[in-house]
Amino acid sequence: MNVFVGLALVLVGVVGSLVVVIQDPLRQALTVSLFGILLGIVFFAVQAPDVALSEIVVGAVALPLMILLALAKLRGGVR
Amino acid sequence: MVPLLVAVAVVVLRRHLSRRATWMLTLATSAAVVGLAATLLVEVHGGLHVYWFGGWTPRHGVALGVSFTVDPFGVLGACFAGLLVSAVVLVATRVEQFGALAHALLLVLLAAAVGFCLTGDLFNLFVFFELMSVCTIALIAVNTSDVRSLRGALHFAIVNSIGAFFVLIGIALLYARTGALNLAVMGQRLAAHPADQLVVTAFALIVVGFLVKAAIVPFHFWLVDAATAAPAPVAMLMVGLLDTLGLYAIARVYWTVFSGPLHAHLALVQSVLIGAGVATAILGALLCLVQPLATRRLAFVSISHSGLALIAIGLLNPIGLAGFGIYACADGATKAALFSLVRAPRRTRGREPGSSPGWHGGRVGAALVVLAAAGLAGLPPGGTYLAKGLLEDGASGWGRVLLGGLVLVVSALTAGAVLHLLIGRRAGGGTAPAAEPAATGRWSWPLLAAAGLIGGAFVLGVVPGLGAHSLSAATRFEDRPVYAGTVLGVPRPASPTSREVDLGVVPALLGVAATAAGWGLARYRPFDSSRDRRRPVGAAPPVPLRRLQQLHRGGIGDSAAWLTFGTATIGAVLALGIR
Amino acid sequence: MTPRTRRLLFLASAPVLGIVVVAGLVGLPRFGHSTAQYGRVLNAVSVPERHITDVVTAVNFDYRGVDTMGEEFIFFAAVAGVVLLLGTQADESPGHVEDAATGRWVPPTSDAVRVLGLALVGPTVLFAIYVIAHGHLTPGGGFQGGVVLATAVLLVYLAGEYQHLHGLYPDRAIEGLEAGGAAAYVALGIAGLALSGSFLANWAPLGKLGHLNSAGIVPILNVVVGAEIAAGFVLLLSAFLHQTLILRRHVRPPAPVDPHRRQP
Amino acid sequence: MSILAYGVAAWLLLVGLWGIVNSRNLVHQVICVSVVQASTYVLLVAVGYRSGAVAPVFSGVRVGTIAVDPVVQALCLTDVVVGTTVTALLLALVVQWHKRTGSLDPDQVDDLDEQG
Repeated sequence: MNVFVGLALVLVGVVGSLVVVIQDPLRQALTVSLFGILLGIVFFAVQAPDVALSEIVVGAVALPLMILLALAKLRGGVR
Repeated sequence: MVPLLVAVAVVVLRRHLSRRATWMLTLATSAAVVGLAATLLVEVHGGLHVYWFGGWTPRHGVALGVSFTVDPFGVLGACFAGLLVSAVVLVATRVEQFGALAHALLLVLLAAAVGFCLTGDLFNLFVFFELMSVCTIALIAVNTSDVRSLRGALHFAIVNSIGAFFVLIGIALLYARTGALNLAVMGQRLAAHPADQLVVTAFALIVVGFLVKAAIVPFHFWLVDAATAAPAPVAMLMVGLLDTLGLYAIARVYWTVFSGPLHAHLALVQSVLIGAGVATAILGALLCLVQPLATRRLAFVSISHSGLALIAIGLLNPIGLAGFGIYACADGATKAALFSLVRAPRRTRGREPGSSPGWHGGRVGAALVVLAAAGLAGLPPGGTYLAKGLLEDGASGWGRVLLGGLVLVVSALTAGAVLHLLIGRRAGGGTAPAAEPAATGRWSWPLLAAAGLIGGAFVLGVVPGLGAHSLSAATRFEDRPVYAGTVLGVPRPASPTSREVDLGVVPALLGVAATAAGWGLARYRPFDSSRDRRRPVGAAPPVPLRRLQQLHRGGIGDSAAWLTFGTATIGAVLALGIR
Repeated sequence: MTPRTRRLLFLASAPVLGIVVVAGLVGLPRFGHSTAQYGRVLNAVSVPERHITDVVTAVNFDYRGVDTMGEEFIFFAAVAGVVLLLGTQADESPGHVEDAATGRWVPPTSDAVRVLGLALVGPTVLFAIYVIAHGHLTPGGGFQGGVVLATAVLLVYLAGEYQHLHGLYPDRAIEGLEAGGAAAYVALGIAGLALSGSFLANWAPLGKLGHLNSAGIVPILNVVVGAEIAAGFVLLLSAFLHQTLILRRHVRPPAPVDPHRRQP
Repeated sequence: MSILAYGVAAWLLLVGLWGIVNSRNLVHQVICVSVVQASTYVLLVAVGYRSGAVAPVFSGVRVGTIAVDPVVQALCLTDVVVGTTVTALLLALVVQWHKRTGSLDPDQVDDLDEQG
């Protein structure tokens, strides 16, 4: 169990850094989605199902969706 | 009683009303908040009132719920918030973008400010803190077509979010240590042990989080951006209310939570807070001299005065705190009034700005600006005079002399900068100040609000016994055992304090001197204005100042870098000193 | 500051900040050894006293209900801000995607997507209602359920075409639902003040432990919050959709201030 | 294990700050803000964890079983909501800013400040 938590935490750290390092917002949005899912897994693993649920619906779905929509707008606007 | 404030504010969220009705309703609500807060002030005069939401009174020393812990200082803050928001509503009649939604946001902001002042729970404090931020962000950007205010809103939002995360990390640390979120309980648990690194880090992070809100150097960059560009009513809120509340939160958290373990290191904490305050006061005072843009100049003036207020808190004694209370109200009101008087910059490219006067309201407006400048300088009988007197009284020995000198210089410089807005225009603005036709000499609502704020600031100085009352309230504010005892239902008698406040003549003289110096500065020193083409040689500010000014033209990234730097510095100084 | 000096400033101070923070974190109890008294007490009392099996919900809606009220208003204020920002501006007008200046052709939604989308709406709504209704019993609650409910609405958008369906969801009604949710929270609080003597105090019968209609006002609060969050998220997402799919500006954006910075 | 959990929180904080400081794109910057926020989630939840304990949901579990701390989870939940809404607001600001200026550069300075 502990190994699992540890692994998930390391992954969160790595993917979090990736989110920051990736400069292209489009790919970043997809990474954020992954980041949200990983955070959700960590929260499940440390017995926080409520937080995990909300992190997954928000961090992995709603937030990237908003980013993508914003990006679509921004791309459309630049001529 | 208390939650009614919140509730009343919410009624107006139903926003299918005409503009006028919305306006009246908003005004009535904020006035009602003032009334309720005033009643509450009379009621709590004797001591603390504790209110447990949901009826969750503590059991065996564990606070189950969230409490509002109402003391005179907090209620004063709530009362002030209500007054300021009323004034803002009046001023907002001039801003056409201020629709029903903005009024609703304004009321939510007011409710948050009231909650912020009264709450006795650290996480609840954080929630209201965030609520204020979010409302402000939305309000800054009310004028969605103005690029500058959008940028200001972004800057504000990002920097203040980082500050809020710092506060939250501090809360998590403290919760893990004390197992509580109620300020009183936390303070009690922490007092049992000497300060260690966890406490220091938590303190540093929480203080920085609130300093960001208070726009203290080096966390002040957002205010320059946001207050310069925001619509006047919102700028009033930022300089009048938000920075004051940020400082209030520092005092509140220090005295209820940290004063136990950190008391042994009083001198260190003092020097950190006062150091930041002095830096802020000086930097703001210097830079406000070289700003050609009126609102930007006022932003630096208000940064400078926040620094003075932080010094008052940083003295960490009742006299300083009493001074802070009065100063925050009087000075905050004056600064807000100035923002409502001065005309916001418009996006006129190519055209020489300054063809219309830089203030609203013709002659009356000009007179009000002069009065406000005098108030900033601390001219007796203004409220600021009383406050500055207390501030100087709070220090001792050499510190007192130095502080007096600092206050004198800063007051003179800022007052001069404000006065110069008038005189500089008249002398060198090119065109004569043709007052706008509509409002010449007539009392419009915004003008009335500004007059009320400035007048109120002056009246504060002559209320008999205000100093003594404030002092006894401050003494109670700083008495952690009594606070904790009351919250947890084990009341202890407060040590009686009756001390007369006798300031003597020195502060009055200083106030007069500062006003005179400010006037002279504005009149004769050609420190301004790269715009004034007739004086090209004297126009350029000295090189170091220009360097400094350059620093304030950076982006959001700069702000974040300075935020990191400031946090690291404060954290390291505290950590090394306490080790 | 140039980016270089800024980076130097950050790199010089970040390690110090890191050391300060880590030094503070070292003082925490070891991971997995939380001893916080508040949490322990609440774990012990919430089931017998409040008939709530999900203690997190108990904390959010009962013991610390005021925090959640503040949170609802943060949400409300943010949605108001987004609606304010992304609403139709004076110099914009609704147009069709087809005439977008980028010249992109938007493919019509395929039938498979439509059928799948519509087929998923039912289960999603059902699931959302389940999550909201069981907030006090199992993980989940008004917030999580509300977001799921909002995605159900989004599925409808996906299945149809946003431009055509937009009229089906009158913004005004959704806004009303959102504001109503926030106001109802406060109203429930005042009801507590009137009926039980303090704001947000419970006044409904606690019911039988583990039953759906137990735990006093907590489920009601959950429903209210769920409605507000769902409506708010629909507003948020449709504000962004609106921007992306419908609005076209009449005029070109003003030239950037610095010509060197102009985007390609 | 301790080091790992708390370390990840501190790491996310610093990395996120680095991203904000060095960002060349406002959307990127806003996402970095949410990374910093994630560090507070991790810290909050980690602070309340007890190894071997169950989740604080007592349906089907005997009352009195050792459970992890519900308070921090509640705080974290509030934090998630707050974070999402703030991010949404920020993105809306970015969209609007881009519409008005055609730029996404967080450092673009308006020269109006100088001319007054």
